[in-house]
Amino acid sequence: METLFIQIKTLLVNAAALVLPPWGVTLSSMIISALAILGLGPLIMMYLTLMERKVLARMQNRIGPNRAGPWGLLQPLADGIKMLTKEDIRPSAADPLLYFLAPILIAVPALMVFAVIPFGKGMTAADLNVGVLYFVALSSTTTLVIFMASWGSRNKYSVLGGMRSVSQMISYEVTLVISVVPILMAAGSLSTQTIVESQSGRWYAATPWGLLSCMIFFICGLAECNRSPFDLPEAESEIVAGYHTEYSGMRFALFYMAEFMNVFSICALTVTLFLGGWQGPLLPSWLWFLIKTYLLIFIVFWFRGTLPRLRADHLMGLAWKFLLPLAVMNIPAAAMSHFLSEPFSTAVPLAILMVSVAVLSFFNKGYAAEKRVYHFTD
Amino acid sequence: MKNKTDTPLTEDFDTQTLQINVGPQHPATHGVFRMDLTLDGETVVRLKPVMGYLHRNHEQIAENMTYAASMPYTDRLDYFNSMSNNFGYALAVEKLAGIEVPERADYIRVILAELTRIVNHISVIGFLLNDLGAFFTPLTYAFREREKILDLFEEIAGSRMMCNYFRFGGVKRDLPPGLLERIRTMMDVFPRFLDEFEALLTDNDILCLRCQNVGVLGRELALNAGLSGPMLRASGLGYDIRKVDRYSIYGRFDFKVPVGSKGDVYDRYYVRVLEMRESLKILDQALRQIPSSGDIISRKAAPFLKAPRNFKPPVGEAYGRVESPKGELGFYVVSDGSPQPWRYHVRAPSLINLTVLEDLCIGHKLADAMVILGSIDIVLGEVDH
Amino acid sequence: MRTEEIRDHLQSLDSSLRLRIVLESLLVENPEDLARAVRALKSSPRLKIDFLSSVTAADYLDFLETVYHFYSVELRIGPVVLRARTRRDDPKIPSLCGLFRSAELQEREAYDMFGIRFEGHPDLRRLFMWDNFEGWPLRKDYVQEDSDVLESQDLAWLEKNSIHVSQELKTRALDLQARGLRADAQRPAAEGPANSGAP
Amino acid sequence: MIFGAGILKGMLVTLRSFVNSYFKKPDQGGLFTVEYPEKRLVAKERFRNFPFLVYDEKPEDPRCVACDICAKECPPKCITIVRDADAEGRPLKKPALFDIDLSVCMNCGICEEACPFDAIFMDHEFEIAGTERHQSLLYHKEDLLKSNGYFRQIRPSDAALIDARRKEAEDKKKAALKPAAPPEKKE
Repeated sequence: METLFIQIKTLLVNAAALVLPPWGVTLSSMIISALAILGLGPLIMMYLTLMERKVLARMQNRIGPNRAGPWGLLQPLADGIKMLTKEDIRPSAADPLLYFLAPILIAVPALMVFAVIPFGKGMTAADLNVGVLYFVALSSTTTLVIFMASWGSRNKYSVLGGMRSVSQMISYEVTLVISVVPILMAAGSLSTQTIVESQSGRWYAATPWGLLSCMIFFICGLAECNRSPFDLPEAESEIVAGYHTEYSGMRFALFYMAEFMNVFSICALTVTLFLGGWQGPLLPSWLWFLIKTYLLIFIVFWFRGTLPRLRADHLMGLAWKFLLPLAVMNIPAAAMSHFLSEPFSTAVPLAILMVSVAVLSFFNKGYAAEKRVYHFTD
Repeated sequence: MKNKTDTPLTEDFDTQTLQINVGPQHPATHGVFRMDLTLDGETVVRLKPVMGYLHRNHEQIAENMTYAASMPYTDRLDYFNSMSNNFGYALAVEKLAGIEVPERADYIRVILAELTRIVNHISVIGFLLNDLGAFFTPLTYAFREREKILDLFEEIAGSRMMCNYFRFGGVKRDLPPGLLERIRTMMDVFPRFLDEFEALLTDNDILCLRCQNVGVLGRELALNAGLSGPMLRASGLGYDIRKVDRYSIYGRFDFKVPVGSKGDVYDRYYVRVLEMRESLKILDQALRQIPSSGDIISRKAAPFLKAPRNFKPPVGEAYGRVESPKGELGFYVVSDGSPQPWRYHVRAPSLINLTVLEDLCIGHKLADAMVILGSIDIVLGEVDH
Repeated sequence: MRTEEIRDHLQSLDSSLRLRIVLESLLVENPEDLARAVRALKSSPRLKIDFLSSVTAADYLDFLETVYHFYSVELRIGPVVLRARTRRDDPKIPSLCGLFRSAELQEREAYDMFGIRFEGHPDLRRLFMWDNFEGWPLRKDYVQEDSDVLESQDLAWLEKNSIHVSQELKTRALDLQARGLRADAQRPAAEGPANSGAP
Repeated sequence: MIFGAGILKGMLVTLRSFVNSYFKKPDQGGLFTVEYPEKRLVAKERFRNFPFLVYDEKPEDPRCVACDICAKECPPKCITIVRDADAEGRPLKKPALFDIDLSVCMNCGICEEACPFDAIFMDHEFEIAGTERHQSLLYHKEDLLKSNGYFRQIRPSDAALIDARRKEAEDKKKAALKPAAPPEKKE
């Protein structure tokens, strides 16, 4: 069971080897991995939409989709067909090039990011030694594409959405990258494969600084893919649907797909960097990876079901005034725990983090909730 | 915190303001209500409400119809609480025609009015959270409780929302047997739901961040602009018509009137939560004191049940007002002795509460403008009557 | 406080006011000094009126009337009702927006429905009807337009938007225009008090 | 309280209701959705939808005597009645034509209250659809007529009350007529 997928691939490659020259064999193995990801991406996206609707429904005392197929399993198929058959209205004032390119440019990086995620032991499509850098570089392209979409569709609401998303992405990307630095220091390499292997003894999330950077990474990841408390660019209650107001039919499906694949890739990377990737007792490695990722995805949907939306300036304030300094303070804490000898290696980082949290909460007193007292007259 | 639109940095840019239309079809305008918004960046600079999309001249319809025939139309004024609209209209015409309401009918009326208040307040909080972005979860909890109460209304009056149950001098029919026990069981479960609802919301930091010090309304402006109901009480003025006029039999119940301190969106939200708890107290006392028998419509007004067109109140005028969940709902009726009113005017609290919408929103962000509109709690059936 | 006491109290505060008691309310004889009467109400120590609850306009065939209900939130004093009357052809009443912001929307509604021009109102536009709507709907002599019959300007608009109009409607519209009439609906047959009791 | 405490408390509430929806019964916080076409909520007795005319034995002679009270009392004026006339043109106590325009009716129930002959009542049937807006929603006498049995079935306690009252009135009328000449049965 453990190496199921690896055996399938070696089978296929051996079959190709019979007929193709040696360079053809390596090419075919690359193509097989690429096809696997190309098939996996949309499949994951389809069943994430169903999972989201089911989880949210159950949180709201509803049943969720259960008409299309048993327990609603064919609902994503129905949605897909609906998206395909829906008329693709293009606003006449839209800028042809930007409007046309935006959906493509948002879906492609979302798929490319899957290449670097280690689904199981030895099951990373492309084991680059700059895996994390590749991931962060690709996920930062979405900022420009979202602004392209909103500017291209010439609609006031989408321009508002576009402005918001640019400001949100930039401020959270900085924090995202800095919060990964302690892990790279501990693991000593950028390749996701080695990071996971270096966690075989103890998960990074088990260490205090690791847990803090895991939370910061997760929160910034949420902001990256415009999910739940940070879904300002597509706030339906304020600016109708934000940057994809003017998109319909297949184009909107691409946006929708990109959003869910980003959610999956952010959760997958959090699992890889902090929660020990596919490390886990008895169950096969890839199964562990999927369990952990889908647990994190449940938390993402859980956020969506509970939390109201942050306002634009709170969003910025949280990123620049609270998360960024915390992430920066986390780096020396990680360094301390690595270099200092035993008794201090846990005490000093904890002390540093405690002090920084206290100082930052003091400076951000304005954001804290006031306790209100209500008197009664008769 | 009021943000100045022009920071030193942006003073020398010649930026343009963005003029957008929010509504009449917009997810957050609670109906067909349009706001002509001028934004500088995201900050609201000017806001002109535009109404009338749901205007059907309810007053002219009432003037061409007999008194009893326009009772079902009052259900459609504030379609979230038809019982309190009926209550207001019935009170006004009873004052006009000098009809007394028997004991049991008054208790039934108070019970139904307080149940409507609970239905209205949980729906408002649910919709407010929707505007804040909590994806429908608080709204579905609120609507789950609302369903239970609407089923009670369906059993009593025959229709969930358009009850048309009050008549001049009492109510149309008596409560079905066993209904008071069902109200009692519903009421025992409701506080637990309210605590769960408060646990979900009241200390939620994002909610506090988004609602506190947003849309602050001073006492003088609130009073001068004729606001009433939770809006006025959140700004610190404990003025509740049930306590002031003591109409119907509200004088017999002891309940408190919650008053806010800062008058911002958070206070308006929490004053409504406290008011629901007070309504539960009233319901509790009413259910204990209600006489088990007794006629449900005054002997003098009973014949008009069968023949509404013979109901000709004496010449004169009357202004009956009621503490509807939205505020002071007033009915001004002038009779010229004929079965049709000469003049029929509705004092709609939602409409008058909108006077201060622009004052509250200026200087705030677009996101806040939606939340402030949500906290004012307007229903377009009543605004445009 | 009964209406007589309020009248005497007001006249003591501002002697030039001429007030008459009508149906337990105070009619301000000359609409011009309505604002002065309300200012007196607002400033009087015994009444402390600080809440204008409702502004209603009504049409009594030979004059238009506006009725104001005032309350004192501080002293919890019941409705103090003031009235003002004005001619039908050119109705003018001073606006109370300066004293009470709550009159703002209600006066616009009265203007929209009755055509009473409130002088001094910051932004007197129609509240519910669209701006180029002619006629005052709530006046007793308002004749409703019959929505099924097309008029000439409707025909022009339909042609401009290339909407097919049946020939029969066109001829009716043209002959209406020829006779210089408007397409008015017959007022709903004034049944008057239906006194045909049970047989 | 640190920044996240209120949020965590809220999260617990949604998690509890997520778990409850699997294990608890409907009124303790479990799922209470009624999946409409398969399972239906039973209509409450006083539920009122569009009106219908009641006949005792044969649909030909409904209880309605075409007195036109309901048409006058109806707020949106959606009932039109034309009284029947026999060969010589003398008016009969039966409606020849009884139309209710369901697109105008707002099921307020005033016709049921105002009818002195217990002839018109509010129905429970709400699954009504028409192919187009005007003709198919204009119900004529034939579409409106339903038997007293149907009325007893949908609204048992009201029907029992009314039948008792009618029978008692019937007996009183028969008793009053008996001492005089034997009554020639006129219905």
